[in-house]
Amino acid sequence: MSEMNMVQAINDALRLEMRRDDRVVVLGEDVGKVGGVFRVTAGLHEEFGEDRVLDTPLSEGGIIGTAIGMALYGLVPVPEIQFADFIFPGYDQIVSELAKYRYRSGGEYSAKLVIRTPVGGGIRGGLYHSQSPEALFIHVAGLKVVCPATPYDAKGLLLASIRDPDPVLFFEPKRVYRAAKGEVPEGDYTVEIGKARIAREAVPSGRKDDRMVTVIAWGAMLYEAIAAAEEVKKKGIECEIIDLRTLWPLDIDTIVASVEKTGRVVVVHEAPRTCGFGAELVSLITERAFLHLEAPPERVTGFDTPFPYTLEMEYLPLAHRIVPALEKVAGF
Amino acid sequence: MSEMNMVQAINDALRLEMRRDDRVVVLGEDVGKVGGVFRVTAGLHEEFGEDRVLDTPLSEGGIIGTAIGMALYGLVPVPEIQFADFIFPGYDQIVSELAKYRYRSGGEYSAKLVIRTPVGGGIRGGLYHSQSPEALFIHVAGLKVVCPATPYDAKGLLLASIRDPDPVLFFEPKRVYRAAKGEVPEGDYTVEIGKARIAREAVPSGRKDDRMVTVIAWGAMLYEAIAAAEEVKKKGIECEIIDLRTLWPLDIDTIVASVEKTGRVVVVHEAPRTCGFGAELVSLITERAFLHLEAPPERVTGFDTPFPYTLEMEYLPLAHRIVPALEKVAGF
Amino acid sequence: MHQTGSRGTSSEPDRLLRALGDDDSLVSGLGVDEGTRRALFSAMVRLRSFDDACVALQREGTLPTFFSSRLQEGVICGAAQALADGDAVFPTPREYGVSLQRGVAAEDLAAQILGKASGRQAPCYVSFRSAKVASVSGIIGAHLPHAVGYAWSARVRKTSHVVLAFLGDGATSSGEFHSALNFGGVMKAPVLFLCRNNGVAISTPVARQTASETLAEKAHAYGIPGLLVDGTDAIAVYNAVRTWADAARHGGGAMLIEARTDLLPDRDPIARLERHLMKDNLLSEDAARTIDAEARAEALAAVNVAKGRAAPSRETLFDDVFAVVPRHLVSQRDHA
Amino acid sequence: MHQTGSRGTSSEPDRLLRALGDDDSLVSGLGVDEGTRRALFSAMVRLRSFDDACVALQREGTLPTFFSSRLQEGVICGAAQALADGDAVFPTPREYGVSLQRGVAAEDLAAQILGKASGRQAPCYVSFRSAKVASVSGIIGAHLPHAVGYAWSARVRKTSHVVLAFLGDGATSSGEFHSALNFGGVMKAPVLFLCRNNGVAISTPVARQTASETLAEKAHAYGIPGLLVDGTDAIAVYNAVRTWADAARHGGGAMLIEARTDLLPDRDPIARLERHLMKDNLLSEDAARTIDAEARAEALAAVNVAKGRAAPSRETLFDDVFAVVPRHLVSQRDHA
Ligand SMILES: Cc1ncc(C[n+]2csc(CCOP(=O)(O)OP(=O)(O)O)c2C)c(N)n1
Ligand SMILES: Cc1ncc(C[n+]2csc(CCOP(=O)(O)OP(=O)(O)O)c2C)c(N)n1
Ligand SMILES: [Mg+2]
Ligand SMILES: [Mg+2]
Repeated sequence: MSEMNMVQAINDALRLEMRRDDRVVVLGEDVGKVGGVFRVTAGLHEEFGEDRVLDTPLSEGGIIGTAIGMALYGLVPVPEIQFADFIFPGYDQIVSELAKYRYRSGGEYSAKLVIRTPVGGGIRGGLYHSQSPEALFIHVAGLKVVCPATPYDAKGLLLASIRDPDPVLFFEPKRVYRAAKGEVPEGDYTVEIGKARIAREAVPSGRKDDRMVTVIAWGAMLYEAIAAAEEVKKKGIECEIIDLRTLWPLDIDTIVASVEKTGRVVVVHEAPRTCGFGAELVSLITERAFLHLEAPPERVTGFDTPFPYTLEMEYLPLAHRIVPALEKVAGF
Repeated sequence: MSEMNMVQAINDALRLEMRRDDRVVVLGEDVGKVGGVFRVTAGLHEEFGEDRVLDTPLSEGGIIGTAIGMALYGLVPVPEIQFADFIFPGYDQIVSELAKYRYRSGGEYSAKLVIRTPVGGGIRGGLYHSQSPEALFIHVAGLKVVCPATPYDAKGLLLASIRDPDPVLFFEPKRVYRAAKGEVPEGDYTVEIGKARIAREAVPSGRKDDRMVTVIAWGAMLYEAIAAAEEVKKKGIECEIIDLRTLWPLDIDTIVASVEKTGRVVVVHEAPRTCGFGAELVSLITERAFLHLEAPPERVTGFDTPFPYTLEMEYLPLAHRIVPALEKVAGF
Repeated sequence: MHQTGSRGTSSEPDRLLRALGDDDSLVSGLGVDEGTRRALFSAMVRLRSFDDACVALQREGTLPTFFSSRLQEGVICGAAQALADGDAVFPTPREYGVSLQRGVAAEDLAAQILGKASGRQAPCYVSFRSAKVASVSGIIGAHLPHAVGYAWSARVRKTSHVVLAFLGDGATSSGEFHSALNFGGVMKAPVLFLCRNNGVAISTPVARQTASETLAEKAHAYGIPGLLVDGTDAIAVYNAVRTWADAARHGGGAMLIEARTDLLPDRDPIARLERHLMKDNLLSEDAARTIDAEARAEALAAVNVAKGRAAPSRETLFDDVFAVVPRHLVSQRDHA
Repeated sequence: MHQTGSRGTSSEPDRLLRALGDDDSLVSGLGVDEGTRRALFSAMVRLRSFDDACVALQREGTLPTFFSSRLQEGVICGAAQALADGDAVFPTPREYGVSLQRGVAAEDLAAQILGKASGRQAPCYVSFRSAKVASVSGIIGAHLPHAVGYAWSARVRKTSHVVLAFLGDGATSSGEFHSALNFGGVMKAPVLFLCRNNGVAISTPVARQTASETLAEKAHAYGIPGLLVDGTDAIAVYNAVRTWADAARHGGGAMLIEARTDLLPDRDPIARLERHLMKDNLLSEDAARTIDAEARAEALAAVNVAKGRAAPSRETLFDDVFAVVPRHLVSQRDHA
């Protein structure tokens, strides 16, 4: 065990897996000698050489497309997209090729790779360095989508993602790249894909006017949910916080069990509200736990605007915006 | 008035608007001399010449990107993407450029254009000639999304879309391109963007065991919803069918009014279920009409798989799949 | 054989590589053995017969669409003949038939085309892992970077395998063409981009596709060699691909070949090779008739066998989205 | 002036167009008037001063990021100087300063950079409609097809306006570079793609960006001319752009210019032009000092004025998504 931040934990996972499995290769813009703009791949080029760690030309379609070819050969590429905002020139390769390769070939081929990319706001990055595009990938059948909130989960989930037989989008919450610190085992371990984590358990006080709320969050917003929960605790609102960790396939059982217990739900995400993953969560909860719901589920999300620059702290679903939603569902 | 099919109605709208407004230009793969693979632009090249109707190289990013430049100049381009499945190589231009141009430039610029593209299955087209990608555009702030179901609406909505100040994605349900026929006025008229249409009104019989259901559909699936409604009528289930026509911005008032009347909802769409537009509709209805809901809203959608070839009639949410959902919500 | 370096073609865009002269005899100095020439002929006839059978299926409405390879056999078969077993091919729908030459049984090909295998893809979007033929995409150009990644992997894994990627003239406009050739050049990948220039993409002539004089010269933009070859001359294609492959197996890199199939008035590659073989006494009229008859019989039998196969059942809709059918798909499969 | 045709460059990739000789005097035959040379110098000094002021803002933490145009002024100012008023410019973030030369007040530029205008974009992603400077995208290469569409429109609308699009060496790898140059060639659009080759994209050297020997020769792939120019020689850039623009106004089409800014040991375009002007007695030490002092004063004043402007209020978050704020955004604005 040693304390690591999330950048270190991901770097550790990559190094460990590249040592263990020589099919694993890393590629992307500036991932080589300089170790990536966030230093997540630092030292890998030095240790594994340029046949395992490739600086590529500036083309996300080329990066993902080439990685698919490597995967078809039998390697296990872990391409990096410098910011998730830059993934769209490679979107066709992901949704038309990567996601569909196994299906369209009748299972003859599969293209196993893990796309790593930093997501989210709060770093003064503006429109093109802040977005959270998860819903645009969850809607596309054939992709798994992961987003850790802690260094422990980041390492364990990345190792699990690389070993998983399916393509994985691995979203890294860059706002807490360095801020999220924690104990991380030094050796090999995995965190199961598709399993959520109860980050905070709701303990009923037993008082008659006590209200419980399930809060669903992931990535950097987990910490905002926790802050909001502390805040409303004073007002007799007890939160159970679910850190999804894997967005798809979803751990619906953990969610439904919690909602059956609390009867109230708030979903938090940075992406715009409309057609965001929150909509799917609300729909699934309504379908599966309708008769347990004491109030309509609330969504606290980014607004339906592009991601702004100076006003990002108004845009993001931070604690100050989660608190009123908790009060609203608790008071319904 | 004359009877037209949808292809003719769209062609009529384009011709009318190109005559009226010389800023309107049409561009895309094979839209010129041959008039498009579905013949929607037939005759336009002949009438307006090659400075108004352009056959382009095979690059959707180039088509949309070039159209954005024309729009910045002050023209009103109406690019065609041959099948919606081919829109993804141009996805970055749509979500990163088109949708954000006005916002990022602080309102200095706007890129007004209408992207026309055929969507949907049922034509034995398989994986890459059948998809319905609406949710991937509705999630992106800055775009309007339209999908007519009738020739009348196709012409009126296309004219409204071209005259609207914002970028519009105009999805044409190719399965009913020729099958949908109807009276279409010969001259100029518009159908307002953002207004749904009650395609079938639910008339309560007054019987005690009578159940009413709101069915939300659009495009080719409207006809399946109508067929399903006829089917369940025999069993005492009375459907109110809303043809959305404009998917975004949504006519939530019409939906909520209907749900307040019926208490039950079924949403139908061809796209995969997870994170489809149905999820947003269910969430909005749950948020706005929670206390009126007699049953959890049901979604009847394409499955969470790529679009298949031989089994497309199993995949699509046709009447035979809508009927059980109607029975389920009616019997909840 | 005239092969341009990374900047030769553009100064001689009219230098079209040919093996067969106007008089149907081999241009001197091109020693292609008899067996190869005969094999090429048989392969082309076999493909043509299969293609004809499929076109008939389309006419009768059994197939909703079909990408005929008629008149493109010189490129397809010439190139396939030049490869070794472990080499991989990344085709477009129009080279669906390349698998025949790589050992796939005609009935298995017909089964995929008729939707009797997985039934997931429209006709011609086939896949044959056993033959190292990649899965065909519906997105023009999208497969090209895959070929690069695959070829690079074969190189770093220290094999001598090379990769052949087909594309049409229209595909040269796609963004992925650019990425693929650029990555191929930078990564020195043993990949051949073989562009069948039939002069048109659906209705769009090459002159509206690009303003460059040839497609071959686009290679220069990527620091790789470009070559223009007569695509109706199967031996010329074979030679060009073979020469490239021999070099690529031993450290050579990416290359772009433009094979024109729309140029000569006499555009039928089968008729041309037939005249050549007869002239060289490598083929008699009788033998030609037999080859043709056998090929037609094989194609019809294949189609019949495939037609008789069972169509995939509804349950299979949910397979192969992921390696293991996940719970949400189990529930969609079982409860919808 | 040596200008290559659609196939000249590749055979002479080392022909670097220069106006200033090693001895700092104008190569004979290049008649660039005194006023233009002086204006170029002032423009570069002004941009450098503004840039320095912004770099200081970045150092103090006021700006989270900044794309410095230091040492790139020869390309930026040389090109801008060669345009006419109605011409349009499509820049990358690193040419944020082109607006200064096109009449935008330094304080308005500073206000956008400091987030005091709409506050929607990070520093350098500016827009000035009044100056016909397009909105800068965060997606490398994405603006290039816009420039083509705009230029084509200017042509079919029968104006004589032309369009200048800037890009970096890294951007040549983007798919949209390919689309834009290809569309530009086919549509014969009066658009100039001016590539600042500073040798690197973040950390990636040009040699890993592409295997082509020069970037200029990529033009051939699109049937348009390519030209290599010394980007630290503002007069050479001015000449090249001016020559192209004169032709483009009268029916000429697209072109690619590669301006190298990393090549010569003496890479400061301002120092070079200063030496030249002094040598030609067009600039005294005193005058140079005054120009510099005025530019620095202007930059500092601009930054101060901009700092003092009000930041956009929360309500503005919801403007400009659509032409009219739609109901769902009204409700997000008023109830969240
Ligand atoms: C991205 C994309 N855009 C459009 C299409 C539709 N389409 C299918 S084939 C074709 C023309 C291809 O022409 P070419 O590459 O020359 O091949 P050919 O059919 O002539 O062999 C087009 C435009 C597509 N499949 N993918
Ligand atoms: C599509 C995309 N991918 C990656 C980036 C991140 N990025 C920003 S600047 C840059 C390098 C650009 O290099 P170049 O084009 O040479 O311009 P320079 O900065 O050298 O002037 C990169 C990779 C981006 N903005 N957009
Ligand atoms: Mg073609
Ligand atoms: Mg650079």
